[in-house]
Amino acid sequence: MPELVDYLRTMLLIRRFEERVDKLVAQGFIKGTSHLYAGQEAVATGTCSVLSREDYITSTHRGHGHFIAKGGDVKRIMAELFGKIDGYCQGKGGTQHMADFSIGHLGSNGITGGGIPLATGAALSIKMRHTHQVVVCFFGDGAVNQGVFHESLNMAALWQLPIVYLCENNLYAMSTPVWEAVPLRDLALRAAAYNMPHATVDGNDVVAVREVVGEAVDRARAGHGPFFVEAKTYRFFGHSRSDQRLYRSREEEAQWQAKDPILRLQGTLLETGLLSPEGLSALEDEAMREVEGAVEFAHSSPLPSPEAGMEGLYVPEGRGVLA
Amino acid sequence: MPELVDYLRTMLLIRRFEERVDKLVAQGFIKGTSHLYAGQEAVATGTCSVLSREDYITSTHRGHGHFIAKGGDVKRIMAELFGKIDGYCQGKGGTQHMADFSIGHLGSNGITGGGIPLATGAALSIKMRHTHQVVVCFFGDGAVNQGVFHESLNMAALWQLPIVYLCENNLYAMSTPVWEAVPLRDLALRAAAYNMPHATVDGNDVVAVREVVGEAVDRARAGHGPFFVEAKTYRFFGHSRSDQRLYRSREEEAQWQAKDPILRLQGTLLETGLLSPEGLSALEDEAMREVEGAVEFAHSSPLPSPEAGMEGLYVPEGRGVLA
Amino acid sequence: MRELTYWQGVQEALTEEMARDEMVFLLGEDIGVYGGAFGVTRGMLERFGSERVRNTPVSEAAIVGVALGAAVTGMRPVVEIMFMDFITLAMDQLVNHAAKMHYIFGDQAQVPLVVRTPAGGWRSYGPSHSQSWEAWFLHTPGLKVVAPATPYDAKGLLKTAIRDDNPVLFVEHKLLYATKGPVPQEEYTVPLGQAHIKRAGRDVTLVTYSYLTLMALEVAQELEKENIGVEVIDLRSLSPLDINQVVASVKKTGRVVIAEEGHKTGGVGAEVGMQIQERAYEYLDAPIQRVAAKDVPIPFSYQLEKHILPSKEDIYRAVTQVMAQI
Amino acid sequence: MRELTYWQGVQEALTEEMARDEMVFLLGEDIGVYGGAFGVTRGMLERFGSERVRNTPVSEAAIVGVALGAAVTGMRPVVEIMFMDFITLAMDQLVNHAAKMHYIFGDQAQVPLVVRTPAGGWRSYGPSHSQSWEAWFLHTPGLKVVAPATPYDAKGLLKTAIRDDNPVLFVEHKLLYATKGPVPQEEYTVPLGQAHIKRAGRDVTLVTYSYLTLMALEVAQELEKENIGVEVIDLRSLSPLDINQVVASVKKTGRVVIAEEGHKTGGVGAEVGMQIQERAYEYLDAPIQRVAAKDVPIPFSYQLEKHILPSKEDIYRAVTQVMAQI
Ligand SMILES: Cc1ncc(C[n+]2csc(CCOP(=O)(O)OP(=O)(O)O)c2C)c(N)n1
Ligand SMILES: Cc1ncc(C[n+]2csc(CCOP(=O)(O)OP(=O)(O)O)c2C)c(N)n1
Ligand SMILES: [Mg+2]
Ligand SMILES: [Mg+2]
Repeated sequence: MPELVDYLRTMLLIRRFEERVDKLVAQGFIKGTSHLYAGQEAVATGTCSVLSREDYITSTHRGHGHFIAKGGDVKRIMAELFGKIDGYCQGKGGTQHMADFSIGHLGSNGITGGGIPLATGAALSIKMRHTHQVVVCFFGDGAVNQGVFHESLNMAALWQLPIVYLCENNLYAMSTPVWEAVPLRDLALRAAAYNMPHATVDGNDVVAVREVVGEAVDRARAGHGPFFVEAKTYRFFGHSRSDQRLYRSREEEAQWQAKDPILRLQGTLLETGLLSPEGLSALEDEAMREVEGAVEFAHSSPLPSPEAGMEGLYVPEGRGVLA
Repeated sequence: MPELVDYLRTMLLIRRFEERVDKLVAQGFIKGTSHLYAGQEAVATGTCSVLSREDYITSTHRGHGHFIAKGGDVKRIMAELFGKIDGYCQGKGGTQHMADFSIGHLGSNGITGGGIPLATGAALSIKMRHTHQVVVCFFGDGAVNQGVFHESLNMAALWQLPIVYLCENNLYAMSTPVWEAVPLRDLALRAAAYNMPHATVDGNDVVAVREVVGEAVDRARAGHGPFFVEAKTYRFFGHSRSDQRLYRSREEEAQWQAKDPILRLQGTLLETGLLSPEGLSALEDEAMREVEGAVEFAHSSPLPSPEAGMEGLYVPEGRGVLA
Repeated sequence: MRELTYWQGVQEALTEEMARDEMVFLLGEDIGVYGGAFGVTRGMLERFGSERVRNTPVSEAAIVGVALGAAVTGMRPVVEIMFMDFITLAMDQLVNHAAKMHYIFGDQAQVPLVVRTPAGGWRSYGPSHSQSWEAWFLHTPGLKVVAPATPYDAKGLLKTAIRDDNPVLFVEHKLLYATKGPVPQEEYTVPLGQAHIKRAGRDVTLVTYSYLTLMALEVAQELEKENIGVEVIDLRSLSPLDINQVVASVKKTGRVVIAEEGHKTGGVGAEVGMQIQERAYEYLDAPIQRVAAKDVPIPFSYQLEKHILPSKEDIYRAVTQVMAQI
Repeated sequence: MRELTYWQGVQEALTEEMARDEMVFLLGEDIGVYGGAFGVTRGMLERFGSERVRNTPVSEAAIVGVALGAAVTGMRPVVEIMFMDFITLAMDQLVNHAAKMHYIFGDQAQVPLVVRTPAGGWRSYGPSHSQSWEAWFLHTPGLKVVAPATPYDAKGLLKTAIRDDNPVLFVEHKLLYATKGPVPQEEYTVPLGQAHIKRAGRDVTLVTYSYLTLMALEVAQELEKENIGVEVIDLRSLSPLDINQVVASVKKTGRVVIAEEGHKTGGVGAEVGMQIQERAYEYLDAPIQRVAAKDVPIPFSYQLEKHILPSKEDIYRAVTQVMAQI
């Protein structure tokens, strides 16, 4: 499976990106906050590997991984985190609000669960426009407790929309363990309330993710309606910048570090000879270079002019409709 | 079971009340709208029969039956529908917003699903105050599609609150058949998403309702947490005043008329000799008289003074807290 | 000219736009067989089918959010929220999502979303079915807010709203649905953001919108007898707000009354009044007067409700007061 | 006197009231071990236990609704909504339920519910974590709205809010949490509905609240050098609104600037301005000036954000402008 090397490339890129962002936040180059995806790379990578450019995703506050896996330009992502004009949203959105519709990325989202109806509506639109797209809606274990989660999944099931709900269960919503927020062992069971087929997958195994999501996407594309995937995973960093991680133990963290999806994939690739140690180094270097290139790009991109914030509130009249 | 006669008394009272309201609305004595409970009497009656005065209920837009079954004063209910000062809320609330906290009735509710978190909070309060009360939260098949339904049941299950969620599935939310709004045969399955025990019961059989709800209430009172009951039933009138019932067939209505919970209970009582035909007539007369008394009371109660609407926005300072 | 009711005007706009553009579709509770709580979409299911006249579960937040998702991916949804009181349930999707998406994401994101909703009281519908919350949305950048008073404006503005690539909150009024007025057979649209002088007058400017426009016109007619010339300006759109036309009138009259159905404190009148004060201060001959609902919930009993809601007497009094001041 | 930070003032109020009345408890996301997103409740879980410092799932609507249910049945819940931006999700429970329950049900229903929430920008938190929506609630009868600017007021007002039998929206400000000020050791409370003159002045009345009070005081100090005496009034409560103190000041100065962090159109300044205009029209020597956030979403990039939000320069300019007019 030569595409495994591509997956590793993507996952390394995400990992290095997030590690770098962590530093840049600490250094004050990136302001505000930032929710890092490190540890969960297999989910976005495995999932987006079965999507085409035309397929849609919706993302979350923890969205850099989704964006990169969907084919986003790390330069423009980084520039957005810097609040610069070459960022995806010219600095208006920042980490929690960026999008690239041209690759089917309908936006990260600062409102927990806020993207779920949006994704569902995109799926309705696909169905009504009779295209062959599919939507993947990413969200976390915390988002399944929001009312719109419920309302949206119900509609998707009723109307048999082409959408895969991808719940990344990383055991915590901010500091709240999933077992204190959901009285179920498997979040996937939530889908039963909508008569929606569902599966739970090891979110640290990129191949397993690809397989489960691949089937779900195929079903959806074939017109067989929505699917719910729970990917069990873990975030390596704290929730956000200010998090001291008092709510989880260093032991637990170590256990999950041992299940690092990147190490796992590297291991497989090295063992099976699909990748040589040199090849791995090269990939590592490549990721590093790309991230550094993004940082340079972001540094040198100009800040928006203050007045730019006053522009673009409305779509001007007479503009055509996006098809 | 001599209490069966009491149930019949309550059910007849509700039925006659609703039939009378229907006329009064048509005649313009009751303004606005009105959602009639006729057909569903066994649910409220069976349910409230296992509750004490101290137990709480929350009700809905279709709430007269709940109110009467919980021990509400039909005179004051009717006066409220008339918008008169002797109504439960001095005419401020009307049919969709009336309450009698002294009998544990925390209010009907014009917002579909709006009472569900309220009920859940009352259950939390019971748990924190260590009383032995229980809450029954009434809502319809339409309300299970609201976000707060989901959020509230999740909390109740997590915190093992003393509450019974009583879903009256009368097949329609306004004009929308439940099968076009929920992709499940049994709404009770929704409870599985919260790991909450559940049961479906024939809502036109007062004894069955009493039994199922009785057990659920006992469990809750004993500290074993929430329970979800789906009572399958049917409303005989249209959704509200303006409803032409285009969305359902006259055949379907006839089928359900044949399952009239009152006729059914009357039949049992007459067959088993618990009630004589004369006894039944007496009960009928009693219900009629009580309703007529309520109508007279409402007619003769004064309208509020226009200025009364400006009073009572805030609880004045220095007032004690309700215990 | 042909006369239509207001609801017919709304329906014609929907029908024409659906016929014109197959991306336009309807989404809402009981809009199918039932035709919506106020019958505005009656008959449309038969004509356009259940895909395009899409009945939803009772899920206001997702209705708006799903429509938004459809809008940014090429459809042109028109949502019906059964009562404006229920918009509270969809606030997050409207305010944090729909209103901001184009501003943040730029040209890639267009939001041709219309949310229609009936507001207003005098129907004894009680505290959760009688409210007028448009002032909240005036305060929400990125949303357009429209509230027509006549069948003509309802049709013309709704057509424009549907063609607009920005989210529009389209506020109808329960008491207007049955009112009649001339509506041309030929195609026309009314631009958003233009107030309309419904009656000219030289003495006092009476600014209003939606149902209160009718009340204002009646009061103006009465005051005519007392030789007071009332210029009645129907704002039609609250956002964008056509303050220029209002200010031009004030420069002529020097006296202003603003009448709205929402609660007084923090209402539309506060904003319109301040803008007048900012732009025509030196032209004012008397303090601006506001007429609005009192600051309590809308009670059920008709006796109470009509006292809480603004009345013709209130408008009359405000105009005579503003005229009495030197 | 002892100095505390604003967050400590808030926490002391919570702690003292929880110690005083066992019916008081906290409800919110991550308020336990994490101590809340801004650390306001840090350490409280240890002291009061998880029953009374109750971590919730991410479910804003139910958090407020459940708290309401607890409130009307004898408890005194204090909710934390992590960012004011998320109040949109709880609007229905706040507006259609909490705010109306006592009015409709009468004396049987008391609603001792406090909803605390941090508002405001300048933290580069982006469009969904920087907003100030208090104007909406000024327009919502039945809610009290408080927005203190100092540690002293934060503590004293929160204690009063918790003891109040009505629902109170208690708006904190992210930038204030770390600010320090004197807070007495002894028990005290600050009444709701009383503005506070934070600085006396004879030339112009500068009305504001929350974080902008600090900016206003700095501007006032600067203007002192130019011999302009600025009276800074911190409203503290927006609802009830202490318009009397504002009007008294205006009658003295004849000139008014109102500064707020929310969006200008339909904001708090519109209402306060109109009330001044209604009550002190003849005392005004110049049009009332408003300073507020511009009418676009709050962008992420600091460069943009600070341009959109009101600045000291904006206030300065408004004051000098209002002084320049004859
Ligand atoms: C409506 C809303 N409520 C609360 C928050 C604050 N918040 C940000 S992320 C988060 C936890 C989300 O948890 P989860 O969905 O599991 O995603 P994860 O952070 O684990 O990726 C919370 C509560 C928010 N952003 N939006
Ligand atoms: C939030 C909200 N949305 C919509 C409505 C309009 N509405 C009133 S009753 C109703 C249907 C409720 O159906 P269900 O819960 O099954 O109760 P039933 O009427 O069948 O008793 C609807 C949609 C409302 N009152 N509140
Ligand atoms: Mg998580
Ligand atoms: Mg029903």
